[in-house]
Amino acid sequence: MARTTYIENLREGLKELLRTEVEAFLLGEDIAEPYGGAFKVTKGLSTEFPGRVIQTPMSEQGFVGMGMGMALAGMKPVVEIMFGDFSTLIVDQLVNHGAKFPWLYKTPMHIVIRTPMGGYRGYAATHSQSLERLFFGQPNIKVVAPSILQDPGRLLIHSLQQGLPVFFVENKLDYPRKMLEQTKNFQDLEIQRRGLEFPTAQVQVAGFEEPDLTIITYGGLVQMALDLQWKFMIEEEVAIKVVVPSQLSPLALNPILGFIRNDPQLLLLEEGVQPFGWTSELYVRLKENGFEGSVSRVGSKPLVIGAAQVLENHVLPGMDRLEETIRKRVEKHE
Amino acid sequence: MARTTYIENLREGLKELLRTEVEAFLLGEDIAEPYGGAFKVTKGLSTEFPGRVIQTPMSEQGFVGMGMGMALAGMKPVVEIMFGDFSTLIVDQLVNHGAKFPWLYKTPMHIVIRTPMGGYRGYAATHSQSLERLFFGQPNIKVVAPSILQDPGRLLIHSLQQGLPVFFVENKLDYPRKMLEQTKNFQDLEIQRRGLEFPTAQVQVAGFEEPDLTIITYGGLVQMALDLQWKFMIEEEVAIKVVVPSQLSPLALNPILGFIRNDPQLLLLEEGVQPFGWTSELYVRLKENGFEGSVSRVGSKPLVIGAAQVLENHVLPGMDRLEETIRKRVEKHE
Amino acid sequence: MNELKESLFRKMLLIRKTEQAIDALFSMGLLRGTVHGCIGQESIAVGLLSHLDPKVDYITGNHRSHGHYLALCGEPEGLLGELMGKRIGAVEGRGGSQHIRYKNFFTNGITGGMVPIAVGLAFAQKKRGHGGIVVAFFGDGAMNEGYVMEAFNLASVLQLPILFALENNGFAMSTDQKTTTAGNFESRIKAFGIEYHFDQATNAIETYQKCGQLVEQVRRKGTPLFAEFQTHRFSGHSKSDPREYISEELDAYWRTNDPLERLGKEIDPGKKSQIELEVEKRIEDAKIRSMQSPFPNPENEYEGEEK
Amino acid sequence: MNELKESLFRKMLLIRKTEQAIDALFSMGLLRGTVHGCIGQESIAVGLLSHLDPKVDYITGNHRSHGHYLALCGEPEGLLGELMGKRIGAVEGRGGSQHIRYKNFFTNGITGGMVPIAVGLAFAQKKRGHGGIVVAFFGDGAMNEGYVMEAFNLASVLQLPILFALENNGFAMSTDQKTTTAGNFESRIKAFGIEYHFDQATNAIETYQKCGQLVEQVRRKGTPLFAEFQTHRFSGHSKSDPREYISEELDAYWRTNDPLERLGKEIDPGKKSQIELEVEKRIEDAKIRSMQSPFPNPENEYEGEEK
Ligand SMILES: Cc1ncc(C[n+]2csc(CCOP(=O)(O)OP(=O)(O)O)c2C)c(N)n1
Ligand SMILES: Cc1ncc(C[n+]2csc(CCOP(=O)(O)OP(=O)(O)O)c2C)c(N)n1
Ligand SMILES: [Mg+2]
Ligand SMILES: [Mg+2]
Repeated sequence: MARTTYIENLREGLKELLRTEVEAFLLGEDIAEPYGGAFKVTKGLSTEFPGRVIQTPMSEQGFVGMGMGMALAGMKPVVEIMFGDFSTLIVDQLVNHGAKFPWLYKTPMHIVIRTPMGGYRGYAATHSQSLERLFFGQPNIKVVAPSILQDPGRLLIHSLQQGLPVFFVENKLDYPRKMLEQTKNFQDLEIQRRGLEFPTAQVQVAGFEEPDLTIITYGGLVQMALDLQWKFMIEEEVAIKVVVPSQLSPLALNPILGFIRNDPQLLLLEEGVQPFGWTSELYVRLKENGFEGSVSRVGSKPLVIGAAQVLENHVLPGMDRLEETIRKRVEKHE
Repeated sequence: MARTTYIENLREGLKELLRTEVEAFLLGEDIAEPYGGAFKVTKGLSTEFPGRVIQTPMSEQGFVGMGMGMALAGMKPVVEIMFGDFSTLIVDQLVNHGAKFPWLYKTPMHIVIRTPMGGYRGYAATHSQSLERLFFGQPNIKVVAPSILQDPGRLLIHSLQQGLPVFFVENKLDYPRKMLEQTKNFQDLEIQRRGLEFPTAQVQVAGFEEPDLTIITYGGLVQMALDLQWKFMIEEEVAIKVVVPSQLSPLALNPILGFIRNDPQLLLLEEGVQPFGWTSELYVRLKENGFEGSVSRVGSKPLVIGAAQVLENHVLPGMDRLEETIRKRVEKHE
Repeated sequence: MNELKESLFRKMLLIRKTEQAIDALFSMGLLRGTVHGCIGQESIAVGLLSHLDPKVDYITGNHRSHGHYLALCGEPEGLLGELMGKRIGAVEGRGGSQHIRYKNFFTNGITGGMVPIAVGLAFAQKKRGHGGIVVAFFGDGAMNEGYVMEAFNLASVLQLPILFALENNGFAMSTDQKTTTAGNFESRIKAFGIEYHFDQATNAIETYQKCGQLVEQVRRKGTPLFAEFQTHRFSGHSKSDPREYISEELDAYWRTNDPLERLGKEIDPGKKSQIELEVEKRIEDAKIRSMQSPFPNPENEYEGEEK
Repeated sequence: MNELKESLFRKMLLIRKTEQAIDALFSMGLLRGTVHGCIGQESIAVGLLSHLDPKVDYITGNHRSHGHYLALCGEPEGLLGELMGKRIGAVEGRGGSQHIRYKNFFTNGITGGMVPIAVGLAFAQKKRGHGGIVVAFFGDGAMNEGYVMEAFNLASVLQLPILFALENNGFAMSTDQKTTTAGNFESRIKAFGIEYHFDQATNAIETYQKCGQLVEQVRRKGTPLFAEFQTHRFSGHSKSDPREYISEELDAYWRTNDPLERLGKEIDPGKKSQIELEVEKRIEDAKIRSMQSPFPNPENEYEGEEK
C-alpha cells in the first residue's frame, strides 16, 4: 500500500478489501458519492464498487447494530463513525452485542468500526476527543490504531480477519500526512518492526542509536514524537527513540519490551485524557514486567476541550510542553 | 443513616433528598409502586412522595437526556439505570452532554445516575459486568461508589451537590448486606476515615495494626476483602489492612496515601476487568507518588462472564484465588 | 387438521411444562440467576416458528425466549441444562436463560438490542438471495427503545426480508405499556412505511395460519412486515415476581382465552392425555439428563480467549 | 404591519450578512474549526424566536444555530468573537460555532442530542408552572436518531410544554433525506400522539404568524406540538462544502422563493437600504470589536476545573 498519504493508503486498503472479499461492505453516513465521507476516506468507492457502499441514515446505533448482524451472518462489514466522539452512541452494540457473540455463540465476528479521533483542529468539545478509551480492556474487542508508520490500509485488512470486533482508531490530522517512507527525513531514519498483523515500530535517527529517552505513543501523535526526535537531534544532539504499537488493546507488550527493555527512560504519550488512559495500563505492565528505568506519562488534561486555540492547547499535549518535559528529563538524567 | 442494611441506608438517603430538596426527582424504569425498582431500592417512595417518582418508558438514552435537561434547568434528578450493564446506552448523554455543560455553559449540573454493577449472581454476560470504567477519567464526571463501609445514602446526597454529573456505582450483592457497623465483627475492628463528602476508610482488626498486606478495593468487593482480613487473622495471624475509597474518579489519592504510605505491600482489587481498570491508574499514581512497597493487582479476567457458576468463578475475582495470592505474597515477604 | 392441532398442542405444551419445571427447580434452589418465563405466550412462538427453518432463516429472540428455543428445537435439555450451567445446555452453560443460540437462532439480554442485529441478518439474506428471511421477536417495552425504532427505519429504507414480531403482553416488567407509550404501535409502524398486522393471540390455529401467510409474504416479496400479537404473560416478569401490577380481570380474561387450554379442548381427549404424558416424560427425561450432564470446564471453555 | 416586516427583515438580514461575513473570514484564513451556515433558513429562527423570551423560555439548538443565536440576542460579536476564540464571544471562546449559550438558549454538537435535553427542560417548565415553554430546533437528519424518537415519546407521555421545530432542508449533510427516511415525518409524529403542523417556509410573515399561534398554543395548553418547516440551505453543510448533491432546480426554486428576498420586496426601498446599511455597519463593528477582544486566558477559564 505504498500510497503517498495516509488517507490514500487507507483508501487503497478499503479498495483491496472490496475487490477481494465479496461480502465486504462499507456502511456509514455520507460515505457515498459525491461526498465520499466527511473526511473523504471513501471518496470514489461507491462508484467503483456499486452496491457495496451503504450510505445510512443518521442512526449510529442502528447501523452499527446492522453491521453486527451482517457479521453474525458471516459478512465482513466496515462501519464508519463520522467522528470518534460519536462512539459514545455505539458502546452498547459493541460491548454488549458484538463483543459477546464470538464466545456466546461460538462464531467469529468479522467487523471493523473505523473512526477518526483527535483534536488540534478547533472543532471543540464534541468533535475533538480521543475516546478509544471506552473500548480499552473490553473483552473481545480489539483496538487498533494505524499511523504514518503503520499502513492504515494493511492494518484495516488484518482487522477484518480477527474474528472479533475491531475498533479502528484513525486520526483527523493524519489523513493528509505523508506516510513516513514518503518523507524527506526517511533516509536518515532506522526503522524496525516487530509483530506481524499489527506491528510495533521503532524509529531512530541513524547515528543516534543510544537513546537518551524513548517515547512510546500511537496514532496521530506519532508525527509529534518524530518532530521532537528530529528537533532534539538537530538542536541538542539528544537521541530520542520512538516506539509505536498499533494494537492498543489488548496491549501487546512483548514487542514493546523487546524494543525498550534497556532504555534509560520512557515517556508514554497519548492524546486521550491522561488519568485512566492507555498509558496508565502501559505503565503498569512495563513495571510489572520488570522495566526499571524511569517512566513518565503525558496525555490530555481531564478538561473539556475548548474551541479557542489557546484553550485547546491548554488541554491537549503540545510540542511546547513536551519539549520542556523532555529537556528536563534528559538534563536530570545526564 | 444508620439503617441496618445497605439498601435501607440508600433508600433513607433517597427519602431525605425527596424531603429536603423540593426539586429532586427520581427517574427510571419500574421504580414506582408496586415494583419499587428491579432491586427494590425505591420501594415505597412513589407512594410517600407523589409526583416525585417518574416511572419512564424503556428509553435509557431518552430519560437520561431528560434528566440532563432537568439538571440544566436547575432541578436535581436522580436517575436509575436498572442494571449497570445498560450504562453502555447512556454514554453519549453523560460524556457529550452532561459532562460538557458545566464548563461550556457555566452552569452547575446536579444529577446522579445510580446503577447496580457486578456479578456473582449467575446473571451472565449482559447482566453481570462492572462497567464504571466507561466513565473513569472522563472530564467533569465523578464516579462514586458506596459500600457497606460508606453510607450509600449519605454519599448519594453529597453526589447530588457536586455541580457535575455523578455516576453512582452500587452493587447487586451489597443491597441486602448489613452496614459494617451493624455486623457482629464490628466491635473488633478499628476504622478510620479521611475525606469529608466521599471518605476513604481504613479497616484493621484491633491488635493487628502492623499490616502484612494491605488490600485497596471499593464497592461490592469490600465484603470479600473484609472476609479475607478476618480469615487470615483467625487462621494465620496475618494482619491485613483494608482501605476503601468511595470516590473512584477523579482518583482522590491523598487519603489513600495517608493510610498506606508505609505499608509493606499492596493488593489492588477490583471486580471490573483488570487491564485498563481502576487499579491500573491507582497503581501508577501510587508509584508516581513515591510508594515503594510491592504492588499487585487483581481484577476480572478479560473474558465474557459465563452463566454457569464454574465459568463465572473463572472470570471474576474469588476468595480462593485471592487467598492463594495473598498467602504467596505474605510468605514471600516474610 | 387434527394432526396440525396435535402438533401445535404438543409444542405449546412442551413449552408450558418446561417453564413450570423451571419454576419448580428454582423453588427447590436448584437454579441460579434468573429466568423470564413465557407461560401464556406459547402460541406465538409455536405459531410463527413452525413456518421457519433455523438452518435457512435467522431468528432473533430476547430475554423471554425459552418458548422460541423450544418451538425451534424441541429439546428441553438444551434449556434446562443451560439453566443448570451444564454442558448439555444450548450453549454449554455459557449463556444461561438470556444468551442462547440454536443454529440460526440467537438471543441476548439487552431489551431490543437484537432488533438492529436482525436488520443486519436480513441484509445478508437479501444480498445472498437464497430465500431465507429473518424473524425478530421483541416485547412492547422494546418498542420505546430508540435503536429499535432506528431498526424499523433501516429495514424499511433498505426493503429487507424481515418479519418484526411484537409479543405485546401489555407490560414491560411491571410497567403498564399504556402509561409509557404515546400513540399506538400500529401507527408507529405504518409511519415507517411498514405493513402492519394484528393478531389477538387467543386462538393457536388462527395464529399459526396468519403467521404462515406473513412468513410466506416476506419470503415472496422480500420486504419487511410487522405483526403485533396481543398476548398475556402468566409467568412473573422474572422468577419471584408476584405480578401485583396485573389485575385479576386481565388474568381472568386470559384464563378463559388461554390458547393452550382452548386448543386442548379441540383435541381428542385420549390423544390429549397421551401427548401430556409424552411431554411430561420428555421433560422428566431432560431434567435427568441435564442433572447428569457435567459442568463445563472453564479452562476449555475459555481456551485461547484471552487475546 | 410595516414595522413588523422591517423588524423581521432586519433580523433575517443580520443573520444572512453575519453568515456571509463568517464565510469571508474563513476564506481569509482568520477562523479555525468549522461552521455550519444557515443561509436560506433565517425566517424560521426569526419567525419562531421572536415569540419567545430567553429569560423565561428554554430553547435548544444544534450544530446549525447561528441564526437562532442572532435571532435571540442580535449581537453578531457574540458569534464572530466566539468563532475567533475571543473573550467577547458568547461563551468566551470555549465552545466555538457548535457549543453556545445565550441565557436559556443552548446548543451542542451531537445531532439530535439536545432533543431529550429539551424534554427535561420542558419537564422543569411544567413543574414550575411559570408559563415558560421550550422550543427544540433540529434538522431532518436528526429525525432518524433513536434518542430523538425516544424524546418525542417522552414529551407526549408526560404532556410537556414543548414545541419541536424541525428545519427540514431536505438533506443531512450530503444525504438526501428521501434515501434514508422511510415513511414521512408527519405520520411519525402523529404516531406519538403529537399534533403536527407544516409550513412551507417561503413567506417570512406567514411563518412568523404561524409560529405565533403555535407558541401561544403550547403556552396555553402546556402540551407538545410539532412544526415542520420546509426550507433550503444555501450554505454548504459546513465550510468548504461545494454542495454537489443539491440540484440546480432546487436551488432555483428557493432562489425565487427565498423568504428574505421576498420580504425585502415588500419593504419601502428607502427603508430597506437604510436597514441594509445599518446591518452592514453593525456587523463591521462586531468584526472589529471581536478582533480587538483578547483571547481567553486558559488558566482563568479552566480554574478549579481539574476536580
Ligand atoms: C436496555 C435494557 N433496559 C432494561 C432492561 C431490563 N428489562 C429486562 S426485560 C424488561 C421489560 C421488557 O418488556 P417487554 O419488551 O415488553 O418484554 P416482556 O418482558 O414483556 O416480554 C426490562 C425493563 C434490559 N434488559 N435492557
Ligand atoms: C450523532 C451525530 N452524528 C453525526 C454527526 C455529524 N453531522 C453533523 S450535522 C450532520 C447532518 C445533520 O443533518 P440535519 O439534522 O438535517 O441538519 P442540517 O445540517 O441539515 O441543518 C451530521 C451527519 C453529528 N454531529 N452527530
Ligand atoms: Mg411486554
Ligand atoms: Mg437537514
